[in-house]
Amino acid sequence: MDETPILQVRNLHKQFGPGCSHCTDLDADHLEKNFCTSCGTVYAVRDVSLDLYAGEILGVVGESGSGKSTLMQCLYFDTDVTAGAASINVPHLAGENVFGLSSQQKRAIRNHDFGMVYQNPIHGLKMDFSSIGNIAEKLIAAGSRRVDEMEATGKRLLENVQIPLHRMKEEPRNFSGGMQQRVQIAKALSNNPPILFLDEVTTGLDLSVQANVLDLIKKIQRDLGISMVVVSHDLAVIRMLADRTVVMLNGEIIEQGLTDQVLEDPQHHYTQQLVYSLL
Amino acid sequence: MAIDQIHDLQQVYRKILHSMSRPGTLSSLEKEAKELDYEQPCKKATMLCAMTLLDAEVTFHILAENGRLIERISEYTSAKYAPIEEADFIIILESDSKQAVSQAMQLCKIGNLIDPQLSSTWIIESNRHTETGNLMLSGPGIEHHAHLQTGMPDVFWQSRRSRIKEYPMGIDLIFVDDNLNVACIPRTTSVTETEVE
Amino acid sequence: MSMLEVTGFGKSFTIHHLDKTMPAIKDIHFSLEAGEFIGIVGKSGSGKSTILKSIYRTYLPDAGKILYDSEKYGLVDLSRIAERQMLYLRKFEIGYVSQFLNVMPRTTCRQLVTNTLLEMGETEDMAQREAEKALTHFELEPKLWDSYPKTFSGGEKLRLNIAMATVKKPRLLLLDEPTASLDQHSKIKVREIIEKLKSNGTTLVGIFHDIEFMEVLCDKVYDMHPRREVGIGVES
Amino acid sequence: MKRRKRTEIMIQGNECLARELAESITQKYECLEISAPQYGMTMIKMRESAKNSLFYLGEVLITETKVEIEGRIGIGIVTGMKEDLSRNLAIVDAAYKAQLPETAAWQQPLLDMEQEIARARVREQTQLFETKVSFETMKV
Amino acid sequence: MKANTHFAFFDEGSKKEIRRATLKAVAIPGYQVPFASREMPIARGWGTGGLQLTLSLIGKQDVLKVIDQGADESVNAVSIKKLVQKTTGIKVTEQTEKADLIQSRHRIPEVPLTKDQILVLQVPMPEPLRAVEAREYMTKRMHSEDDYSGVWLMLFEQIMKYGKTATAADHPVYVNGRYVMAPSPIPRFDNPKMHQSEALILLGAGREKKIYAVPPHTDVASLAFEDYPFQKESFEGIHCHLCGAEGVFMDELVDQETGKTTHQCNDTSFCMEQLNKQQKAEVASVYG
Amino acid sequence: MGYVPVKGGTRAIEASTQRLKYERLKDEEIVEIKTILSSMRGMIDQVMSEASLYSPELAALAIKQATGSMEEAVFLMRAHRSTLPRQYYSQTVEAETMFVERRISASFKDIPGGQLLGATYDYTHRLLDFDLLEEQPNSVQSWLAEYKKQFKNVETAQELVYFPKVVDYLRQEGLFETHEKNNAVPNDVTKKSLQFPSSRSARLQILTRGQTGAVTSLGYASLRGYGQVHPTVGEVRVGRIPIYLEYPNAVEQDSDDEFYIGEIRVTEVESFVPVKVKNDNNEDELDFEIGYGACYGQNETKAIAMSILDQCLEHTDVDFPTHDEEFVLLHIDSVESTGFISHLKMPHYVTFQSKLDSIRQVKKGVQPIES
Repeated sequence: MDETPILQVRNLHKQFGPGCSHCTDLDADHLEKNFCTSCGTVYAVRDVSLDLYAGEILGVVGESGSGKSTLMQCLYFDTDVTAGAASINVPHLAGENVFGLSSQQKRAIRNHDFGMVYQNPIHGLKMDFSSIGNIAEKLIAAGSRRVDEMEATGKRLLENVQIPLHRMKEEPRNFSGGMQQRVQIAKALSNNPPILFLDEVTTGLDLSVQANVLDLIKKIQRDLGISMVVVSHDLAVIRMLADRTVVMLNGEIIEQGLTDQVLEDPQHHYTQQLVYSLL
Repeated sequence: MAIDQIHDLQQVYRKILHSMSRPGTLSSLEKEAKELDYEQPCKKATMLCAMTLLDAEVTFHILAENGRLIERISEYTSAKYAPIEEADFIIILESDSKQAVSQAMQLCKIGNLIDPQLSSTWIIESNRHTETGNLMLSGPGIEHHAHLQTGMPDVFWQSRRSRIKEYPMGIDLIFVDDNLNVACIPRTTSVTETEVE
Repeated sequence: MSMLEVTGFGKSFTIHHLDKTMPAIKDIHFSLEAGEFIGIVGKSGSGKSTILKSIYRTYLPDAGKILYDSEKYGLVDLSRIAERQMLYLRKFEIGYVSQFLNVMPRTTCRQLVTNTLLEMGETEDMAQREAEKALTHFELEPKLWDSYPKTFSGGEKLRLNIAMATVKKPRLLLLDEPTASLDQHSKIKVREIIEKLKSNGTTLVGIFHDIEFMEVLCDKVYDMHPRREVGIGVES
Repeated sequence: MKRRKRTEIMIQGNECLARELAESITQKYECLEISAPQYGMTMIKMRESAKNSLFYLGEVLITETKVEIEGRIGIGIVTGMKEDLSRNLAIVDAAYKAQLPETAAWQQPLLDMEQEIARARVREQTQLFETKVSFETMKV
Repeated sequence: MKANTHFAFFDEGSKKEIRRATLKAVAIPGYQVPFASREMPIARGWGTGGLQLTLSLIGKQDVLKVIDQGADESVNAVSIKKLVQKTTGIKVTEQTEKADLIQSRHRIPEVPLTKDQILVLQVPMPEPLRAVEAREYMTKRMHSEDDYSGVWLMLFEQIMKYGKTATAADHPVYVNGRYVMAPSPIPRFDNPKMHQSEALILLGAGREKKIYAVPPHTDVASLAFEDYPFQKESFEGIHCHLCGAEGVFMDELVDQETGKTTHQCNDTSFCMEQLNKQQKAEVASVYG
Repeated sequence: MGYVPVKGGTRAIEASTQRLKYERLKDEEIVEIKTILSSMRGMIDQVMSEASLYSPELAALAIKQATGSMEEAVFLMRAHRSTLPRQYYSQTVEAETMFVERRISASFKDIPGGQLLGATYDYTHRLLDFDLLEEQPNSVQSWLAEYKKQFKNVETAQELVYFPKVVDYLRQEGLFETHEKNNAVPNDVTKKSLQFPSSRSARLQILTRGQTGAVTSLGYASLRGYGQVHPTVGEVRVGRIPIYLEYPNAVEQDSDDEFYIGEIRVTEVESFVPVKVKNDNNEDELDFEIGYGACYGQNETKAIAMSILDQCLEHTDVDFPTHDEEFVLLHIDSVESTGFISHLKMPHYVTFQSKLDSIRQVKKGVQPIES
């Protein structure tokens, strides 16, 4: 079976800082975790390659500081990569390393091909605009120019994430953190992006909301065939959502496999620790 | 009589502006060129454009190794000579080889997305252009479409296409000829070559 | 050609924090023809589950081969097949049922079964209809259909589990001690269900708690202790 | 005398000196005013002491004159609106450039004026020093 | 102590800089080209951007018209006219058809402009995204990435809140399908006049130091949703109490004695033309 | 026959201009330019600084014409700037060449060279001096004679003293980072509009020509807590610096061949600001940085405030308005802010009519989106 991934990432590398003679050879011996003690350079993501296939959910687990959020930011073009390539399997981008595109082209990809749910809703929402407006913003960016359609989509999604419709014209600023997160999810899903990034989306949500959100994510994947990368430190979330999972530590992928295999037969020392600590 | 730096150049500017606003439309500099009565190392229209647009705040590049022209333009305008990669204005003489022009086009400034105006403006000499011809133009400034004949080869237009690929980055062209006509093709103009009728 | 042929199969676990590698099983051989039911017996800790989980790739096998004659890809070694291919086979060809029900929270019983079908690409209508059929077939009362499985009894959960695994009509079904924690009444129900599967022509590898159960259901029994097949038609 | 020193003396000192020197030239030579005294600006480039980099402090108004004597062009530039001084400076400048014999005799008056300027400056500073705060312990 | 003023106030270097910026503005329709706005003898915010454009364009033969809020005789228009006249000696006119250059604040004349005319609009706030984002660095980025969802969102929010878009003057437009542009505070009534205009339209913001342009025959679309189409100010059933004209932008007047509201053409030169035409016709009918 | 436009605007403007002149002259008193020049030093300094044009004569003229309105005087000067050709750029002014008239440090009691108070209001009591109501030329003359007499017997030094900079001593001690001379050509915001992120040279230029009140207010805001810079004044100096020009078209650089063109008076300030920095081992360390302020004339408050804002903008941080370069740099120019505020006086009939229409439409057509 020759299946082309919808998103293919090769040798992604992201560092904060210039690097020095002690750390540029990337010999881990000189690094403390992913941090160079000499020059303070942080090697946030190191040589990460992964494939995301159409319609699947790829889980990324790791502790905080493992580089998983930075990886997401790189993929969503929130930050420039230091090195590496990524290609998206849609006709107009065939053969392009999307990291090398102009900011204008990246913006178009974000508008049409990507969705993102940030861990902190402040990054994904305009706090001073109405909730329905926030959803509309994403739809507008993707080219929608009909108010009635956007309103209908917005209402449906807000209902899905259990925001009472009588509050749809309120600004998320007035909402609790959980509600903000749900609005953000509704927003990210609104234009049915072929690829959706979810960064710790259920962290900090009430259990009952968490269940709904997970169900919603699954439903979206099932109904629309959206491919997703789900970053979480919560193994239960990964178990529920992800078909395949990669485990990150100190900026590197240390293990990957089918999610149940990673959880039940972890190979790497770190993964085992992680799994054993699961409540 | 020498050229009137204030009033003659104001006229030249208005004509360039008229042609830049209406790609493919010819404007004649015949009247102003009469005042430029002494011998120039380039076409008179080229010199008029340079005197109108260049000053000490900008740089220019001349493709040909033409020390005399460089000196003359510097003296007249106080503009500084710069390598092709940095030049604000690029002056192409009729004698320049097609290959060199194409190469230069790959090197010149096209601005960036934040500041697309930081791009090169080209002043290109050709022997004669007309408002009929093998180039079909369309885009802002053109009601339906316009035609133009510039004498530039296909490869020139191909090179241009590769540099205006991602709008708003691009280059803007001012064509001048022996008949003292000016025609402009800004980056927004789509140029297709048609069979000569 | 057998549907499944396990040869020289082995699996060990490395426990890093103990700095130890513990062999679980080694040198397993058995095969299974289409439509056959095979049971695996052995003492607790002898590695019965390990075999099933390795076939399903929940465990990574480290020795030998698990050859499976798939509809989609032809003959493949399940221990080495690409992850995406394994996911495909799990979705369309191989079902796995354990005594535990691990499903999305706050999703109704009916929806869970429907979702399984939707994921295979069935239409909403079709999926709903097939789901109801399956639930009826496995004798889950309609009044339970729209409640969450969290509230179910052990027998009900297991029947739902089997319904979810069988509704996609797998060619190969792996049953991992389904009856372990059931009361007598529920066990009888499950036995009836498995008999139904058998009569439908499903191919099956199962681990069952009680021998009696196994003897009634299985065409062959593989004994983990001497690591060989016992039972009908096989030398012991 | 080099330009830097003589312009310092003529601008800081009494304006009469520049006038006298210039007049001694205009009496004997034809002096062509190429560009009459006109106002313009000079941008002041300054070094800041935090990062040692350069910046523009602003412009200063200047008066500039250009004259031609014996085929040599002299330039007179001075801050402020000082047409006469600017013209006289230009004439003196041209005289030096043309190496007119009169310039030899200017050395002494210029040096005298320099002395006078220096004395006046020191005097001014002395007066300013009266406002200096003394932290020394006084003996009573 | 005297200063002789240059033709058109500026030294030639200043004109060249503005001219270069103008040409780039024409080449990139709707994009705000930064320029080193000169300090002018009229105040920032009082039309220095427009004035700088006019002075960089004007020649001895040009005939200039200046209007402010539709009126040639508005004090600010008079003030600008005086300055240009004083420094150039050119002719001014009130008749739109006779002008080569028209500098205007807040209106596009009612008489359609021609290809031989240039309209210069004064712009107080050139940045259509300013309401969405205060920082210039960010708005420049948004323009560069074709990221205009914020400005659309403003309209969407208005519809959510008021049931319709509530923009007044300066309703943003899309130019050549790429840049969102502030058309200067012209009423919505004038927005459609920019679309496929015969005349070149130049816009200058002196304080904010930006020049931008709409070349002739360029698409200019007022931002609007498909189901909430763009609407001009409505003067339905209203006519000018002086000349009787309909379908033009009106000023609203309240009669001090009767307290009644009457309307009058905002474009004073247009109104006068109408009156003169009527008078001519009258005279012709009486004596003809 | 026919309708002609009313010339109401033209006539009103002419009358208004006349009225303005009348207001200036109605009491039949004339203030001489030289009176302003010799007695209004503070105003002249402020006008020159905000106008970014050093010319006491023009400043005095502008003050007279503007009847003492600072914003008008600055405006007149700025507009006049646009009509003058920029002929030269000076040679780099190095502050050591200053003839110091006043120089103090708040950081050290006994600075090398000493604290020189010069002429300052700082220690005057701000009590109105009613004697000035009756000031007479002869009393002025006798005061001046008396003042000069006191120096009769004071011994005059032989040589002029140039004051070292306080910061240079501290640099020698290693308390401040030493920066190599950076001779990169500065940006000129009057030639190319300010771009963000801004360069240091553009920032300093904008700050030095900023409106005194605006620069002071923002500097104050930073001190009070809307910023993170709390400096100690290292040195304030006021004095005259000589200006030199390179000979045009000079073939080789020869400083003896330069033009001296005169002196200008400036105020210069270095503020010491403690900041946290990372050392080579990536540990936090406390260090001093310098905020720099300089402006035309004697404008000490403005120069100190500028030094605070300079430091603020060296450490951009949008959480504090005074550390936000756009907030600071785009709002402190006198001509821009006064112009835009005053433009609100202009008629806005059309925009108001448009707004009116919009509100009427909303009132008429508003329907609840949800029932």
